[in-house]
Amino acid sequence: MTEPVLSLRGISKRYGPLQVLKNVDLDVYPGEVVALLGENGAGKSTLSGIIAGSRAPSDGTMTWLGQPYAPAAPRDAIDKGVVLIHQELQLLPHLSIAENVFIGRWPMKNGMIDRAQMVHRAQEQLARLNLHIPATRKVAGLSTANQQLIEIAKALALKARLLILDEPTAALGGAETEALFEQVRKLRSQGVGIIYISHRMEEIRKITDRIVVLRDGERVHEFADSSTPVRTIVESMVGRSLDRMFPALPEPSSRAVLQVSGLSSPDGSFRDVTFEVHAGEIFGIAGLVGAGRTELVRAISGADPISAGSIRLEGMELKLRAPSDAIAKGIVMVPEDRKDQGLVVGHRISENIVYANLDKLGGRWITAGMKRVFAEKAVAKFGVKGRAEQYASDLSGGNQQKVVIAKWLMREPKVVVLDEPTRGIDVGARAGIYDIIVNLAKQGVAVIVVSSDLEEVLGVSNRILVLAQGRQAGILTRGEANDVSVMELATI
Amino acid sequence: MVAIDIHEQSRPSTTWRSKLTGATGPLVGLLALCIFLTISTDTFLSLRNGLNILDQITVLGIMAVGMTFVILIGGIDLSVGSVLALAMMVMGWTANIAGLPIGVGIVFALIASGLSGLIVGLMVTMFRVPAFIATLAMMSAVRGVANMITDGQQIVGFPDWFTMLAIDRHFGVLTATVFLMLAVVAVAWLFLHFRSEGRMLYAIGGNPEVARLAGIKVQLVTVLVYVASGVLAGLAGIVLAARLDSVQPSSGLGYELDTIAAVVIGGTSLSGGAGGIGGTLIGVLIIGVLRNGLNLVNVSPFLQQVIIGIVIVLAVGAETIRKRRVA
Amino acid sequence: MVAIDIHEQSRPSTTWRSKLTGATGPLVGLLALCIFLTISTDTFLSLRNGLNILDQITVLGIMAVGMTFVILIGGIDLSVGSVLALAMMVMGWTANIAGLPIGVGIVFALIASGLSGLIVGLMVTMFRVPAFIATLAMMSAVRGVANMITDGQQIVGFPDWFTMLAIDRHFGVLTATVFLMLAVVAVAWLFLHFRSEGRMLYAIGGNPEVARLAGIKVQLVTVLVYVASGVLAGLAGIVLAARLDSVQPSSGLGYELDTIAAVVIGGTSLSGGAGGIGGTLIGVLIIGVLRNGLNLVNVSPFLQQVIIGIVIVLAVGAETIRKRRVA
Amino acid sequence: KEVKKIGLAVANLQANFFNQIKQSVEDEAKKRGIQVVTVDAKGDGPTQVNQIQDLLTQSIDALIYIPAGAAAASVPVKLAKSAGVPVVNVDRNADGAPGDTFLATDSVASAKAVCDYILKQAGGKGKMVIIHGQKGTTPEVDRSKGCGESLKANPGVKVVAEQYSNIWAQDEGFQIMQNMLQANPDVTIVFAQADALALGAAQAIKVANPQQKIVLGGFDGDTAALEALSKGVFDVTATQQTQKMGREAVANAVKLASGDKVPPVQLLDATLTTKDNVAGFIANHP
Ligand SMILES: Nc1ncnc2c1ncn2[C@@H]1O[C@H](COP(=O)(O)OP(=O)(O)OP(=O)(O)O)[C@@H](O)[C@H]1O
Ligand SMILES: Nc1ncnc2c1ncn2[C@@H]1O[C@H](COP(=O)(O)OP(=O)(O)OP(=O)(O)O)[C@@H](O)[C@H]1O
Ligand SMILES: [Mg+2]
Ligand SMILES: [Mg+2]
Repeated sequence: MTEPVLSLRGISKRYGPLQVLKNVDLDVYPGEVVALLGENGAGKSTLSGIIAGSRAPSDGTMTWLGQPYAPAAPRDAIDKGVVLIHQELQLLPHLSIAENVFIGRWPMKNGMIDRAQMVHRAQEQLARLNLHIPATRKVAGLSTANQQLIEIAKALALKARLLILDEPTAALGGAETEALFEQVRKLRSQGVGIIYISHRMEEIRKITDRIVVLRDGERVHEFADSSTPVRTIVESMVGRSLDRMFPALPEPSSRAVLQVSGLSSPDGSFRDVTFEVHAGEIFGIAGLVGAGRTELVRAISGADPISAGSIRLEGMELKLRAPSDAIAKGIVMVPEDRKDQGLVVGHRISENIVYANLDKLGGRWITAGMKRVFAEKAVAKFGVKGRAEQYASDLSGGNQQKVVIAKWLMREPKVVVLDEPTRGIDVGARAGIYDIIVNLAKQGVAVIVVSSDLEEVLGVSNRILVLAQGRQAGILTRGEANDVSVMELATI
Repeated sequence: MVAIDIHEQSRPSTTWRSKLTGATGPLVGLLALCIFLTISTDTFLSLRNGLNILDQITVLGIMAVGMTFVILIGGIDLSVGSVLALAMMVMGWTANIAGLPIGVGIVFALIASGLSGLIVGLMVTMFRVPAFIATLAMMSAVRGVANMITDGQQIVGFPDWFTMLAIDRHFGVLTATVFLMLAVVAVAWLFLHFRSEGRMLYAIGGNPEVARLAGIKVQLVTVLVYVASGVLAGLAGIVLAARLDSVQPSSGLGYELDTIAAVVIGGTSLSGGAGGIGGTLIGVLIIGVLRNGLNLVNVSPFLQQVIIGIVIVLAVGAETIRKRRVA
Repeated sequence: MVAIDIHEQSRPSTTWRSKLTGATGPLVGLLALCIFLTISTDTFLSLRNGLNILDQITVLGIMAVGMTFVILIGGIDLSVGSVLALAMMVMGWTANIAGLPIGVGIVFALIASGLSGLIVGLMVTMFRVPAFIATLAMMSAVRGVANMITDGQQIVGFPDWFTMLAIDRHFGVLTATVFLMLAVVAVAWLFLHFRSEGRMLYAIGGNPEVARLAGIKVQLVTVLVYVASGVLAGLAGIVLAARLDSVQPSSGLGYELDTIAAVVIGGTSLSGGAGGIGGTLIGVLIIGVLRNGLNLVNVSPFLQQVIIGIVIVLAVGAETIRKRRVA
Repeated sequence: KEVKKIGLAVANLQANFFNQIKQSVEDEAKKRGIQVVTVDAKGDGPTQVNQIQDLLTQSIDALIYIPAGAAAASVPVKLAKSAGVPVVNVDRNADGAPGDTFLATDSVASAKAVCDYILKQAGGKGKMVIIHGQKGTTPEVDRSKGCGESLKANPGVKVVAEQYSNIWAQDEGFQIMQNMLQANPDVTIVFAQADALALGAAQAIKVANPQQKIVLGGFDGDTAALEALSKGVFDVTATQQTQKMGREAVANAVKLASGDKVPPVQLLDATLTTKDNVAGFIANHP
């Protein structure tokens, strides 16, 4: 084989007493896709950051095309051709898509930015990902999926020799993922080295050539062949065997808890939606990206206004003017975007958990001890890898997601809405979350799960509502639902 | 690389210190300042001077509490100086021109200042005018109204019991006004730390959308915070009236910057969501001790301005240096 | 997927209006103000008054350009008023006391103000002092230094050619100082729109971490922005010196709030990353026209303060109402 | 008692008038071997109360007090009295609690003299504008009163506009005058209640370059203004005796401290200053 583009030797990273990476070696060769796998908090993003120059390693050396490599800032890495797509979106909402795509490297003519050229080239990049939004539009207000695609276009616009993708598909649906893979394959054939990070096992097998597994910051395994059975890979990741993903679903009662009828949004992102969810039922909502699933559940939880229709809880019609109204009635929502809607990232985990439970903490005087005890209970119950007093920003992406879920489920609600609940969560923990969901149902809670991961909706739902372009395309029972029937409804 | 590490350095874990969130540097600065002044003058370290300093910071201290609330939710209030003047004039007019009891004047003054806060709150929440603009506009308009009450004239002379509130040192130590300030600070501290409404301010400042989705009534709380800031500025005006035994519509000019400075020096972040009353108290004390101390060491007024600038930076910069050492 | 496209295209795309990002409301406000003044006075709408207004806004206009840069990157500069005074005193001292040519004085003045900006920039980047504190400290310290140069005295009388810069109306219209302001505004506009360094300011203000990850030298750009703000404040000081034919260390007191207000009224967001020079120009004009107009209609000074407050809110609130209508 | 240390509380050092008094007090005290502790309230009354507390903490033997903002005036005097420190009030006095003595310029009479002069220069008729100081302050009220007396005696003069300054600053004077000329281009007489305002107004007149001659009067006798007056930038001012005021303040402080009696009010007159007699004042400020 040829010389590796990048070699890591003995890379370690400490945060104070916490050792996040231990002695990691890694080689990436041109024209190959290396999968980097590991549980939440295993150190994948940290390692990517080190390679891309945004964090400094505590120890170890890196070699770039045979030369010593120690980027002092992201700029140094970009100049060499190391491009990282971050796990969290890194976009500037007030600027246009085109400016975001070429951020810091805008096309120039005579010392001035060539705006026409910039827009034109950005539009080309978007087209490669099947995205046909005008590149002159501002980023603010775009859906998460589209923002993720722009983030990818941003990376593709740079001339990469090593491309790192940190969970690029966590917010994407099947079609977008396919468009991305096409680009990845093209780059691979051009000899670009690629590191691919994901928690979606089927993707790993589809696109990667080699698999490296991290556990607790150590490199524990390498599979030279991506056709290794998922079971084996997962075992080496989690360190134990995982017998099943989806637990058996309980039988829902016949008592309808939530009844939605003729619901429409003022901006038409969903229209005339009618369904009911029973106690102990898990109700899935599926659809393509942009189908209006998020808007629908936001309306149900009082976050957005509605223009027509009604929402009834246990027979009582609700007038929801703000999320507080819904919460008071026992409807809670785990939002789609943890960074902007789920967490105050600059605050401690305990604070974040308390924010959603201020009224639950016995009376209205809250001592530090009460907060800590409450938060520690939540952290333990939902398997967050972190201490209650840590800042949310210091957690890995998946663990942040667990905090968001914990924060809401501590309320013991009647209706739980989960929008993309396992976004960025590792396989092991995902099984844990499914257990939590099923347990909720067993206690008689009505659960709504929105997910772009078809396997997930199919696996945990008693019934599935399919939305297509904001219309209700149909409701499938567990018996009727499968890949084909859902996709058929979603695309009509 | 250094820069990066600063960015990532692990934050100190919870200890008693974290109650002062970000204010350890300023606290060190305050102590250093006090030690320096004790050594270089023979008048600084005395009970009498200590009590003087407390007297001198009452007005700033009370206003800074309201400003801490406002800044914690990510807002700003430039109108406090004008509202202080309005409250003074309303009270003075009610007591000395309309001839009602001064107690009624105080109530009217607090209502007027609360109303001004309410208008700000509604502009910010209902009409989405940025807080900076809304309070800047109020700063101008309220000053105009304060002036119009007496056509720019001062009002002098209140009942003795009223002015004695700022003079009489009960038990030989605290005047009623100083006691009032300490009570306001203590209540605010308890409120922020132990009341769920207090924690709401942090949540809103941290991220208003997250707070809204968490079921917090962001708009209501925001309005109430501006009302609180207005009422506290009005209260400060009444204290000032007692202290000066007179009211004039030009009072409190430029106090908004002093007040914001005290809060920010105390480690409360202007972007909201971080900080607290403990820090604000330290910030107020730094400003108070600095002004008092520089008068005592007899520095020329122009040089004083330079020194004040340097000390403020050092007090706040100490925080950075401390963090570097920890990292 | 088609659905997405239709849906997202339906939002207004970039038009000429978006060049004024967020300033349409203020623009409407400005026009309404001008129409009102034209109807209610017979002196407002005349070439001469128009030129007067331009004369009157030169100093504010030049400073507001620097402030726009600073606020765009999410910072703030409270020191501009003091730096303006420093530049005036340095120039006055060099020319009238040290007896050097006034050109040398101007160069020294710009160096001094640039240095002051440099110190702010280093405090903000190297020592991570919040911009509010760093510039507040400079505001005090620089004012002290400006005073110390002549022990608080003013200096009067410059060469005729120098003061003529602010008086002589070339081609019967523009004075050199007004021309200078217009040039500064135009260059800044081009810079912000078409130079990649200009766009970097937006990136940094939008999110400094995103900018850093994109390879932008955030710290360097930040320092340069504060230097630019300092130099522009110094330049404004020189214009003011020509205009007044004298310099005094108390010049520019309170200008920082005026300048920030002009920028924010013009739609630049205090949290950074959005806004621009077009809006700032409108903000400066609103303040200029308002002051000029209220004097022309001969309103009492107290009522003026109230009206100024109301107009500012309306000008900015118009933006909200416009948005509501669109939505 | 021998005087070793005097406290000097200045209203606002940014105003030339106060700055001159400060310099004179410091010079005089130096001559007598007395230490002066100076504090500057920057125009804010409450700040001044704090500063006087701090001065008293340092056991000063006498206080020279220039009140900032008339309203706060009484409290510092009460504080000093209760500490047994004699007070010399300069420029402003408080009704309720006057200082042991009060040194000031007779503003009403001097303002009348200035206005008499400019009205006479204009031939006793014409349109006049007045640029007031900060509305409601003692100097503004007194100077308006003095000028009003002069106007009563000259019915041929019509006041067509009056505007108020906020901080007595030169650029305010400029702006106000520019706008006044815009509204009333045929003005021939201007009274600006302070020299800084007058200098600003003079510059605005120069810029507007009107056809008629405009007579412009100021007040105070600031050093820079006298300089300008000698160059014909404006026509007349009333020069307050700042140097003498400073010297007298120290002398009175010493007398009071040693228990001597001094008159409760000592008014100095401001000298009407024109191009003809300005040279003497520049060489040797009174
Ligand atoms: N700034 C920081 N300070 C302290 N600890 C940190 C910091 N950043 C990351 N960590 C810790 O480092 C560990 C590795 O985090 P990293 O983000 O690399 O995980 P990951 O493998 O990408 O996980 P995920 O799959 O959830 O994204 C986590 O335990 C996290 O809490
Ligand atoms: N925060 C937002 N502000 C304004 N419009 C939004 C926002 N989020 C989404 N939209 C718009 O609403 C439409 C539907 O939203 P979205 O794409 O989130 O639906 P979805 O079915 O939940 O898909 P997904 O959640 O997979 O992105 C999109 O066209 C999108 O542009
Ligand atoms: Mg990660
Ligand atoms: Mg969604």
